[in-house]
Amino acid sequence: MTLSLLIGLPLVGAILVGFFPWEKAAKALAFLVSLTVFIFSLQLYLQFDLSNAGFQFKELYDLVPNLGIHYAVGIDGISLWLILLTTFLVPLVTLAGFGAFSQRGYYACILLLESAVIGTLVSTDLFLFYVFWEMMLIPAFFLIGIWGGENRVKATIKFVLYTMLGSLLMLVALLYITHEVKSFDYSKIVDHFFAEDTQFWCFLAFALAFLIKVPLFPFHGWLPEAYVEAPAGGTVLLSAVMAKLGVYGLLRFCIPLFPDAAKAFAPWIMILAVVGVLHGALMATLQTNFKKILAYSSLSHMGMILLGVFTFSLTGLQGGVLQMVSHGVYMAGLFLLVGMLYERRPSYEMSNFGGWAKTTPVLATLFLLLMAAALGMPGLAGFVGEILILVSAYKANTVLALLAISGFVLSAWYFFYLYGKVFLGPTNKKQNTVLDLSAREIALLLPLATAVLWIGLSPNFFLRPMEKSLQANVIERLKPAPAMTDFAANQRHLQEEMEKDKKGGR
Amino acid sequence: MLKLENFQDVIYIHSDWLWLIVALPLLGAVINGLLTLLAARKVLTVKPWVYAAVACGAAIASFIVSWEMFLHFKQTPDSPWVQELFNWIESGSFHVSFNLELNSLSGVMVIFITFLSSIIHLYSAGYMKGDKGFGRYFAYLNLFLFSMLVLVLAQDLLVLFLGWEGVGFCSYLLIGFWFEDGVNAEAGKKAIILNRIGDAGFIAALLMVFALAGTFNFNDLLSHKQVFTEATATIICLCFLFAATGKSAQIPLYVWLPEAMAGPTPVSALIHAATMVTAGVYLIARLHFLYVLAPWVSTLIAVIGVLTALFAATIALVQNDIKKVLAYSTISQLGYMFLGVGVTSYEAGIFHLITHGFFKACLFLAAGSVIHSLSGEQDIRKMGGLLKHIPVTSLAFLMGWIAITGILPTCGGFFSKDEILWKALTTPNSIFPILPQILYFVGLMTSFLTSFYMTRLVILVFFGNYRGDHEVYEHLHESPRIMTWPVLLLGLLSLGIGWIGVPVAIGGADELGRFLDPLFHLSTLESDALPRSLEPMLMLVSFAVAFLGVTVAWYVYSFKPSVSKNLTLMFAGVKKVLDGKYFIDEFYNDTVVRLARAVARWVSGWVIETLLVNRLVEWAVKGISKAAQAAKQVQVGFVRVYLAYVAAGAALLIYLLLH
Amino acid sequence: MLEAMVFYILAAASVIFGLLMITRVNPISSAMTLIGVFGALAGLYAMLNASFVSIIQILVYAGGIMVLVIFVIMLLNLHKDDLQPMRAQPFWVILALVALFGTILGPILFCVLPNKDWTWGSLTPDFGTLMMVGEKIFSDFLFPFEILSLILLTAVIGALVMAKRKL
Amino acid sequence: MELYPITPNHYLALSAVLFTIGIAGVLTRKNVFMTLMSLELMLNAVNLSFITFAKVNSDLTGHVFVLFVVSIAAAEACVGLAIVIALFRLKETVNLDMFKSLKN
Repeated sequence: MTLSLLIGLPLVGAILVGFFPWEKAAKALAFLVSLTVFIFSLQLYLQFDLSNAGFQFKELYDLVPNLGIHYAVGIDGISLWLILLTTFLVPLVTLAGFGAFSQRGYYACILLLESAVIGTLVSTDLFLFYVFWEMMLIPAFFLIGIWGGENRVKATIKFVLYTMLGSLLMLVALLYITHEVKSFDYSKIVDHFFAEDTQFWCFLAFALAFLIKVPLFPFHGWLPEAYVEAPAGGTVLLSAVMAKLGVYGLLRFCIPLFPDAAKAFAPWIMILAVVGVLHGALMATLQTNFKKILAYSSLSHMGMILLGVFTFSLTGLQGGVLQMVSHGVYMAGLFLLVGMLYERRPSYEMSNFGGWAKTTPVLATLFLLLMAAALGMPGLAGFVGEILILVSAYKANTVLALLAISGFVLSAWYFFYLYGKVFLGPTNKKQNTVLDLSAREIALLLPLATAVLWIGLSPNFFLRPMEKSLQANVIERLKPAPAMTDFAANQRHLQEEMEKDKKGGR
Repeated sequence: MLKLENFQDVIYIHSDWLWLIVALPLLGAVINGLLTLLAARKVLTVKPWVYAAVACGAAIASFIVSWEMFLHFKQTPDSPWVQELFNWIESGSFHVSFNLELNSLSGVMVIFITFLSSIIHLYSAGYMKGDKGFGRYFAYLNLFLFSMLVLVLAQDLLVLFLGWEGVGFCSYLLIGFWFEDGVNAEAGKKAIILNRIGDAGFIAALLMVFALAGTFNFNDLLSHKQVFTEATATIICLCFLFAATGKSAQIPLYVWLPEAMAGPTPVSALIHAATMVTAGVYLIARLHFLYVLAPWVSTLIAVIGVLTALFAATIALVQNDIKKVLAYSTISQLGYMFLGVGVTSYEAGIFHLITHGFFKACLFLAAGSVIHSLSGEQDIRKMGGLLKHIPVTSLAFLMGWIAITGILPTCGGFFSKDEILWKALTTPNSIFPILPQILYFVGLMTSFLTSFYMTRLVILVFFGNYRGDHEVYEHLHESPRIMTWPVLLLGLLSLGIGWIGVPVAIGGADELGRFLDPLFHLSTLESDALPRSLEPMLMLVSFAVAFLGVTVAWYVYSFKPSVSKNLTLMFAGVKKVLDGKYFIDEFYNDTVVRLARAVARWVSGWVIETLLVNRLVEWAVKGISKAAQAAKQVQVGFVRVYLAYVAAGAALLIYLLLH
Repeated sequence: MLEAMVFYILAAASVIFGLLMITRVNPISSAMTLIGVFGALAGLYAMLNASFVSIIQILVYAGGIMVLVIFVIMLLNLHKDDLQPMRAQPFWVILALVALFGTILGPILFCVLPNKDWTWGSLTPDFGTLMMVGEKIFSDFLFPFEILSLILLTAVIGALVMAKRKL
Repeated sequence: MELYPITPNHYLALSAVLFTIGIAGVLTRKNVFMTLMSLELMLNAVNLSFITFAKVNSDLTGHVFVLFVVSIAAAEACVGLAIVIALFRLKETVNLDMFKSLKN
């Protein structure tokens, strides 16, 4: 029941908040709901069976028995951390919205998004997965479209178009493979062997949907605008949570379902990932808008994660997943801080800032800490994942790994440029009225700062639960299929014969 | 290995407390950081002495603990003390545990670092008095000390990298400490970015080391060194060397150090003279077993070192900022250290590292005291005759001067510099047989230049007549005791520090060398080109050179100022080049920086982002919207017509069903 | 034989009235002809043993709904001049009929129906009586029936809300 | 299809014809009332099929369904006419061509 509650609680919360008569209390209600969800989700970790590589907390009900659609949920070591990341971030995001937004719809959307994200992460039925995947788009659409910045409409349209394009192709492929297997059940599909052509096309269709969400270079056309125009909370959810779902989809579906195609595409994706790392970093150095810098740095870091994932080695995969979690944490922190800066001075242009470390020392210190984590400072969150990814990438492809290192140098360039422009340098007079962080803001950033240190110093805590699942659910699937048993071969042969007959009959 | 039961217990207990050395400064940093933030929020008011007490307490306590441990450790220097703190990263075959190791090298370094920083912490309490960021300053300083100690005590390359990045980050914070001035913030940025460029080499080397050996642990690497061939070792060592040139301000990445003088002077003394910048030398010494496999790289280190030494010394000749002179002098002296480790004489490099740490810290602190006395004036053209006004500071500075020039045999850096030069001359080079002689000669020349510019500095600052503003003269005062006494102490120590390594050739014990020798023994090339008895002769030579440098400078600047002017006129071009610091900054700006910017702007920004990613999609979208416009004509808005569509659809359906 | 004659008369009546209905200019006359269609259909229902439904057809449709329609038409009291632009255009009507015949009706009449050989089922004498229909409604279809009442209520309230000028 | 005896097919054919007339009415007339009445005609055509099949299958469900349809038709007429009144008040016409806010 745990997982259903995790999906249902925010959903019910969203409806309650959406129709709550008192605007002010709605915020508090949303916060309470998301906090409850977080506390509840801790149970997942506490009861998680480390020795079990498969799905846990399973639930299975029939939804549409005729079509083989089930309500089937379960988590393994891969989804565990992403769920916890989501439930951890949402209360902070709701709390962060207190100053800026009073509309209850905003909070309802956030809770709805949380529900959809958790649903996506726990679904073990492809139909259910697709429903949640698409459901995610609706609140995201409203978050950017209603509470976004000046050019929100264009950004929203771009975002939705890109995403829809990917997910429609995925739907086609999904229907095709479920038609072939005659089931939407993940475990059945993953055990099924698809022909080479099927793998090729279906991998492409699935991967496109996921890679657009990540986004991988060159599918990131929607990213800068969507990240910049979305309100702080929306950007946090976009970059810290939704982007991760793309990688999650690759890990859960693309790679295990179509292992041969995945292996064939891996070098190309790795190349694109590294190009993304460099391109994102270079673009970040060009910006004058600091939210855009963060947006492009996010592109750069997501490239790094994909680089790790597509090495298909345990180290790289663990590094990738860990980096997802840490990127989620520090990017959330940075985007929240950017939102706080925006509340104090409504602009993202660096030229409007300067010397803020003097007037807002706590804000500056927290920014520096999270920025250091993003830079890959050892001992903080970003480093561990990065070094694991690089080490395994070096084994897979030396040149790409060495190129990816230059992203490390460039990140110093644009981050210190940003910090210097915004927080250092001379102050101007208007700024004396600017207030430092309030107790609420500190309270919501401290958990993030703690998490950044925790991941950086004790990554094993995070790496251990995911190890078995990655090994069994990703790496094992990539091993060449064992020779077909005679029975299976016969079956296939018969099937092919029948298909020939059918064609001949027509 | 150990015989006494009791003794084993003692060792056991001590190695278990190894973490205390690094934890104390960290604790100080955390406490000071929190206090500062709380004070900034006006939650509580903190008296400045509290910050100072916490920070100095942490540093001194760390020194006492490490001294205690070192004394015990010294009795059995062959068996390193290892403390396994925790498993840091564990993923598949990737395994890194956070271990601290006290061996003879790191032991010496820890003592050196904690002692110097204790003194500089004390000095800072006086120097920074009244500054608004008093607490912040000490928090950074303690954080730096923590990182530096982690760097030194690390048993693992990755843990070392933690310290390596940590010191770089603290250096950034401290250079830009007075960040309200944009110049300081810029200097900090430049320092950390150049360091980062070097660190890219570090990471690349890390990857290669792991791919070959599967471990980052120094001891495991040492026992698995057969996995490194000469080729791989050469590439790895090159990458590490690149990282080291970034951190230790050598050619080609040295340009950040002079600008790093924007930070408070004690910071310059501690970080940018004595400790952090020597991390590169330490790294190479720590990885001696790899470098011995790559003679090409070792040669390159020696060449880089001696070139940097000469190069920086020439620039120092014409600098007019007291701190800049010392900064270039630091670069130059770091070049000596590189020369030392480059000719595989690691103990000589470390020896010079320590003596240099003392006398350069002394010089910087004294310079800080001078600046303090002159209300912030740093231009030596506006000083002069200060000996009368601030005698204690002057005395300390003069002691540092004696130590750096080697004008007084057996004092200060005399032995260490001489050791390096001796080793440079006598260690045969298999690649360029003539190189030792060149190295020695250039080294000697640098020694002459060093004496020259240091003497110039001393004369211009402390002798002659006062040339500055009258207003400043009115306020001229000796610094408070909390500043002068540490400086004086450092001055005395820098004179005496050379005695830890008196060469055997003149009947000394060479304690440091012998202490470190077991560690480096296998990696040091035998130097049998010249008989050992020649060493005193060469000492005389280098003394003569130093003396000549001092005399010439004294003559030029004290008695015949016109000579300096004439020289300047005669070699106007040379002067211009030196004033422009060989225009290296401009060169980098015009090539590397501009190239990177151009790539970012044109390749990434225009070709890829605008054309490929955005335009292409826009065109596609335009095409689709054109098609949609055409399709839109169908939507007339009359319900009736829609019904007709339904009917048509139904007809189609019937048709399909019937066939 | 008699049955066939009655069927053809009623069928012809309903088709003719239907065609008339869609071609009248004045909605009142259309409504009248539509009532004719309903009447003919009621007769057909009766022939199909649906006595209760046929009564209801007359009562509710002819008596209720159509009266309502006529009432509204008269309420709005449109002039001839207003109605003229909305008159049926013979060209379009014929075109529509031909097109529909060709595409929908034709296939049904000539392809679907001839292939089906439905026959009348055996009926009890009380098939279609009020008693039987009532039993069916109040046993198997009780819940939908209740829902229907709700729908009617909603429709009434909705109509009130929309038609009233001010609430 | 013979003229005699009368089979279910005859009724169904009639039903189809009436339905077609209904569609033609909706398609060609601009008057709102005509559209509404044509809809009623279409509903009745369907009802006829129901009654026919009820007799074919000897099942009263068809009758019940027709009764439901009649009730729904009443509701629909009720709401539809209310809408017509409201629209007429707004636009002073019952010409469907004038009501095209669906476009754009």
